[in-house]
Amino acid sequence: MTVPEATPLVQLLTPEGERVHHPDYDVELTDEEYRSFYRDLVLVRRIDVEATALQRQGELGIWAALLGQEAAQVGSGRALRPQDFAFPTYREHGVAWCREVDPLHLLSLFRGVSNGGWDPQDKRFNLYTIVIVSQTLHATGYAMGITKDGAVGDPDTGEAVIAYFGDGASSQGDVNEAFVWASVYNSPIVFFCQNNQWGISTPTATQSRIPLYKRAEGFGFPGVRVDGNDVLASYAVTRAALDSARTGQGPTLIEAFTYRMGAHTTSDDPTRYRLASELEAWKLKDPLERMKSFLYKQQIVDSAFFEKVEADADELAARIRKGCLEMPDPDPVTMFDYVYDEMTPLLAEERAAFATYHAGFAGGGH
Amino acid sequence: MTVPEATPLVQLLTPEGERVHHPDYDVELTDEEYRSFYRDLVLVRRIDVEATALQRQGELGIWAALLGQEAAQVGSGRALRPQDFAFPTYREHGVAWCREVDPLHLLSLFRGVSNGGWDPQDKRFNLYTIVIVSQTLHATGYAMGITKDGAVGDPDTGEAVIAYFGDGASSQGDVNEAFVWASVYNSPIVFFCQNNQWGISTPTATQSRIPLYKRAEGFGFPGVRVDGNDVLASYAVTRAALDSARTGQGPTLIEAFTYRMGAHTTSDDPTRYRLASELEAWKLKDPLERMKSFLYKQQIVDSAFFEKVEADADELAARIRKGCLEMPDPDPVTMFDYVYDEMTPLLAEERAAFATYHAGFAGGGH
Amino acid sequence: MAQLTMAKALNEGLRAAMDRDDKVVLMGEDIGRLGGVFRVTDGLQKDFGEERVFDTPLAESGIVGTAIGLAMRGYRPVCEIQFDGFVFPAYDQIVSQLAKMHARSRGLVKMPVVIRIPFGGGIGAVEHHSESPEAYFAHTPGLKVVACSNPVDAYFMVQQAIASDDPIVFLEPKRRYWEKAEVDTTGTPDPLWGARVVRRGTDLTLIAYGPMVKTCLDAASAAEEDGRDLEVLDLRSLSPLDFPTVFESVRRTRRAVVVHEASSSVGLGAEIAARLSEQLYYEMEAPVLRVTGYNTPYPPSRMEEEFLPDLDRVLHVVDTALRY
Amino acid sequence: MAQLTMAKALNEGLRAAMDRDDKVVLMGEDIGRLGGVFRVTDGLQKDFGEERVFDTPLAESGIVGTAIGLAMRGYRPVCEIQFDGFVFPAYDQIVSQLAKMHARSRGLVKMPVVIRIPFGGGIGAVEHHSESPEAYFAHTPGLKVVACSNPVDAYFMVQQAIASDDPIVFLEPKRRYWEKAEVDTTGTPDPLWGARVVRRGTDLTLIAYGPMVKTCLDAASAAEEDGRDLEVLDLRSLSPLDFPTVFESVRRTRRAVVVHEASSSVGLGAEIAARLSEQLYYEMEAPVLRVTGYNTPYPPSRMEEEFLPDLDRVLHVVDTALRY
Ligand SMILES: Cc1ncc(C[n+]2csc(CCOP(=O)(O)OP(=O)(O)O)c2C)c(N)n1
Ligand SMILES: Cc1ncc(C[n+]2csc(CCOP(=O)(O)OP(=O)(O)O)c2C)c(N)n1
Ligand SMILES: [Mg+2]
Ligand SMILES: [Mg+2]
Repeated sequence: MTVPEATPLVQLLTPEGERVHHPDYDVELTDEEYRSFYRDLVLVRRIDVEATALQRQGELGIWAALLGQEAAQVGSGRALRPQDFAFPTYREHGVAWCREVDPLHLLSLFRGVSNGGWDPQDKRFNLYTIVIVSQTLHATGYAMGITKDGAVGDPDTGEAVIAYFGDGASSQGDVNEAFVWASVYNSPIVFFCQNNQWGISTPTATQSRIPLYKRAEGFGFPGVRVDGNDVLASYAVTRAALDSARTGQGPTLIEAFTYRMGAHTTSDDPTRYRLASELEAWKLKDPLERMKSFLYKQQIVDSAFFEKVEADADELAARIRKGCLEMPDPDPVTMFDYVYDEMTPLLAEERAAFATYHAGFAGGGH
Repeated sequence: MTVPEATPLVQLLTPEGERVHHPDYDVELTDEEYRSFYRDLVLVRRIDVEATALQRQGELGIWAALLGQEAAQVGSGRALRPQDFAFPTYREHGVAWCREVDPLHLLSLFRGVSNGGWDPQDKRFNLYTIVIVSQTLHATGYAMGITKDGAVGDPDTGEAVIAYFGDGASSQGDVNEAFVWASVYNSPIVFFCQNNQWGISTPTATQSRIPLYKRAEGFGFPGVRVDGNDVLASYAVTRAALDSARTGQGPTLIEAFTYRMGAHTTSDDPTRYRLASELEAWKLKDPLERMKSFLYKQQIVDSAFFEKVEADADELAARIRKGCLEMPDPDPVTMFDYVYDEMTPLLAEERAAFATYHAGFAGGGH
Repeated sequence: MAQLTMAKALNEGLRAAMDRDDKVVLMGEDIGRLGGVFRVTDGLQKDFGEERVFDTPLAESGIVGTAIGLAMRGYRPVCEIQFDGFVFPAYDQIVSQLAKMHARSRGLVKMPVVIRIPFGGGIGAVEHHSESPEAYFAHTPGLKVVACSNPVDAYFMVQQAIASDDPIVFLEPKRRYWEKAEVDTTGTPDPLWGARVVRRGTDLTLIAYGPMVKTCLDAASAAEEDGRDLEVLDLRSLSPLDFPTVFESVRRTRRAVVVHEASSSVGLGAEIAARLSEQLYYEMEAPVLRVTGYNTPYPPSRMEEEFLPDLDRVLHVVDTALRY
Repeated sequence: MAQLTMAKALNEGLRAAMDRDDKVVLMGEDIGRLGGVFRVTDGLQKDFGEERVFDTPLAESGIVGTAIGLAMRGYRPVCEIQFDGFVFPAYDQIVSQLAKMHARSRGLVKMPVVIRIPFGGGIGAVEHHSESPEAYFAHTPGLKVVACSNPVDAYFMVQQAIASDDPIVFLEPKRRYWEKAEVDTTGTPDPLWGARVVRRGTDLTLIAYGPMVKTCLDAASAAEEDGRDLEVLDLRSLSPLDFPTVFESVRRTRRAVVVHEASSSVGLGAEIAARLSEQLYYEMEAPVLRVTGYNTPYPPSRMEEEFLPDLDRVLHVVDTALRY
């Protein structure tokens, strides 16, 4: 084995909110943009906190919190252009926000009302995919289609795809097949791996003995590790990778080094497998705090700004809560309606019998 | 993308049979050993030629020739110690030979008489696996078992596993999962990829845009490319990798750069997809010829030796032919006998009905 | 009208579908220059180019997974799986993604993907090259499954499958690839989802699909000499099953035998038997019997003749059914 | 005698098997420190060490594929698949390798591998967490498939499965994990392959397994109030099926209804119906009817109560069967 090199980490903001520079990646944003990045981080966290609370109150079956991963998601999500297409896992609430998916759609999934319900083509944001890394192949196929359409090459109008997955997910065969495909067809795709250090109770070391961004080398395309708690770096690195993809330079793997500050889902109990001290250490790198410090240091905010953001967050939380509580249960007969484009006689028969049977109950039958 | 480096290739014999040296890999064999390497190459090729002929004559359903890959197989096969375990694909006739599997067993598979029929545990050579790369995970599990048994560490008695697969096979999810497992558990395994330039009609460029040995880097273990038409280099590199595995230093990927000189199988027609000139170029690198030149140059052979080897080959071919022609068809009722360790009532019932039904025919029924 | 083998008829059908709609793309292992191991795509890459007919890396999950993405992008991918036994690495993508995408998105995402699989035995092949995996797919809601049995159907059904907006597993009986028939490409095809009576008879209905249709027709001819008049039904669609046609036939003959190569246990024959005995409870005069491959793995090829249902085994069971 | 939940009974069964044979190893995602998402392996890593109870990388094909290799090395691996819907990436290794190794090697290579899968719905979960994949395995020669329905069986059956030299898919009804019963660990278990009459009755046999056994028992109790005396049969083994016991019961009751969560089409109920109507043709007084999940993907959980067979739906179909 070769001697382990120090792992390079692209960072544009230190945990203290100090702006640093990087030779390959940088961003110059307007003050307004900086503020809106922060606002997104806050709102996204608020969605998450509210959803977690609703789950605790029995309103959702389960919730997969993004707590701690806001910067990786908002940074990468905002790097997407309107024409780009994103393929999420089940935890990309921050990216969903950037794609303007109503948070209530996310809640409807975890409430058991639907499997998402937004229009993936319209939002250019696929439905959540729960089977680990299946979506990375879908994303690759979509990217192959972009190439076939000739929609790659132009730095402005060229299209690109981003596929999200986790550190645990990196072990699955399918994502490695996606790497093969994307590199062989030189597809316009960015693989965005949020290494939040854990796959449920399994540490990243059980998935790989070297940093995950290096996986790409073995398939012949570049990999880069970015500080996933740094929204500016996440934005810069993703934007560069997307631009590289859209201009025909093929795939990139981004490993966003971050931390799952909460439980895997609300069903999980992380005290069984990880030390409280680990969480404490990562709290010092909180993605919101560092952006807040940066804004202060830049002197581009005042207390009115923060109050307004908090007010927006409160309003959003209230809307989510209300929307969740008012969300109607689906009409069960609809379960027959979307199985096929062309319904089968068997389903039509079952649907009719179902309707009759339930009508019987309604009429006091049985 | 980085500028492509020149691809290093471990070679100990030039195509002209010139002995060259390599800083990391070398072998010093006795004259007797050199001769016996050559003898193996010749015998293995003869098995292959005879089987191909038998297929043409309708005695085998199909045959997957190893023509051109003798050095990669004999070199790696002879590097195995008795305690090591090999997991082949469907083309490892040369490795089978080194593991003392009777070639008639191989023929029985391609004749449709059995699925191999040798005892994998006894030969420490698994049955042929036809579903691409399934065996690489079996091999990895076996290697994990070696570690669990504490049978790793000692340079003499330590055990190791070798898993064979092809260039086409490198794209499958399973082999990449095997890489994950083997590296995470630091298992005593050598992945031996024969890059014979083709997966049926598909060139290696459709499977990877960089040399295959580099895949290992992405998983955190070493990869090396060896001249697969050089039996000494194949031997040296495999031996080193096996020793590294058996002493607890984990997995290695070897890419044996070679060429499938024949068709994919006897059912294939390579004229549809590759140029005759390519084959001609590779003929100059024929693994047997270069070993023969080497023996001559070393002055350790005389014509009597070559005559003897030819005579042995003739005898072997005759034995194979005879054995094949005399091979009895299996008794079809045995198809029920080995489905389970503990036969199910359904199968017992089917077996009985089958026997009665066929007895009826024998007695002139129906 | 031309005499075409089934392989050639499929080739012509694919060509017609590609001519009609330039979103149709073919993908799979060795389908380009080689034309596929059975030559079903012969010449298509040459004529339609490498963007529309392309060799993939060797990984079936990758094939189906990227086909799903291509479908989301507006393409109509037709995937070739080289042999039946090699579809299983793609099983997860097929049952959990391809089959469920339409329902998951409440119809917002359509999956016009066809997965062509040469299936079944009888060609003297080695392990994994003679499987009959249809039950694994027919049990899966969201998928449709069809099997052609002759060149005419092959020509039309493959086009209909490609035209459908539902994901379809398209099974091709590989041992019938080289059998010929007149194919009138100007004819009007039967609906893709309909079963078809391919021989009228009065005494018993043989229900088959794919490779076993010919076996059943041969059996019916042989039975005729013994004075038994068998009807033969080609299911054509395995999911959905066309029960109205099945019932109509069995109502007339009052007896049915299902024939397939796949093992009996929890196979298609079980479903047909269950439905027939439920729906035609008072109308049948014998239980539905099955003639199938045994409940063993497909054996080495020197035993396959005994494993596979043949004319004699079919008639043997027909005799039993007629004795009720 | 202790009151144990099914999850705890499985845990104790695993512990006993590991105590008995040090070749037994447990492997899967999050089964170590976490004890599995359902805590079935709780405490076992602590007590038996990381070599015998280990977390794997996140890849199901890798889990089953390496288990096959471990079995070749003399181990007896017990794999946990985290949820039913996640077994499909391993499907190829299960049906083409695990199931066929014994036949391929003519018995020279044994595959004492158990694949534990929490299965079925009813727990309000998201997509892929409520599947009933048993038919996909029961149709596969070379595999055996069992399902426990109560803590006592869970305790013994998991040990019997581990002791078997055949590969076994071991299905655990996840919504029954927390139901309790007295488990006498010193008792003598019934044979693993046998069905069991869990309630005697005279009018009709309800045939079920796994989660639906309790539903059927509840239905039988409710029916009693209406004067109908239902027998309930717990299949326990889905492959092989214990037909002698099924036939014995239905010969007495002359009517049968099969109940399972999986979709009906080409499901276990079809096989049982087919065999019953064949073998008990002259003895039954009604066709075998089925109460199953619909032929749709498992719906979002707010609709699962309507998707799943429940007491009312069972009784509704029982009424129909009794009207024949
Ligand atoms: C194929 C498959 N296997 C298992 C699971 C169960 N599961 C859900 S999330 C998860 C861990 C994923 O870890 P990671 O990829 O790191 O993503 P994270 O949850 O940390 O965002 C597991 C094992 C699944 N969803 N799909
Ligand atoms: C899963 C699977 N898919 C497809 C096949 C059909 N097939 C047999 S060999 C082969 C090509 C293999 O190429 P490579 O790995 O380079 O090995 P080689 O035949 O060149 O030795 C293919 C596609 C298979 N056996 N298994
Ligand atoms: Mg993670
Ligand atoms: Mg090759």
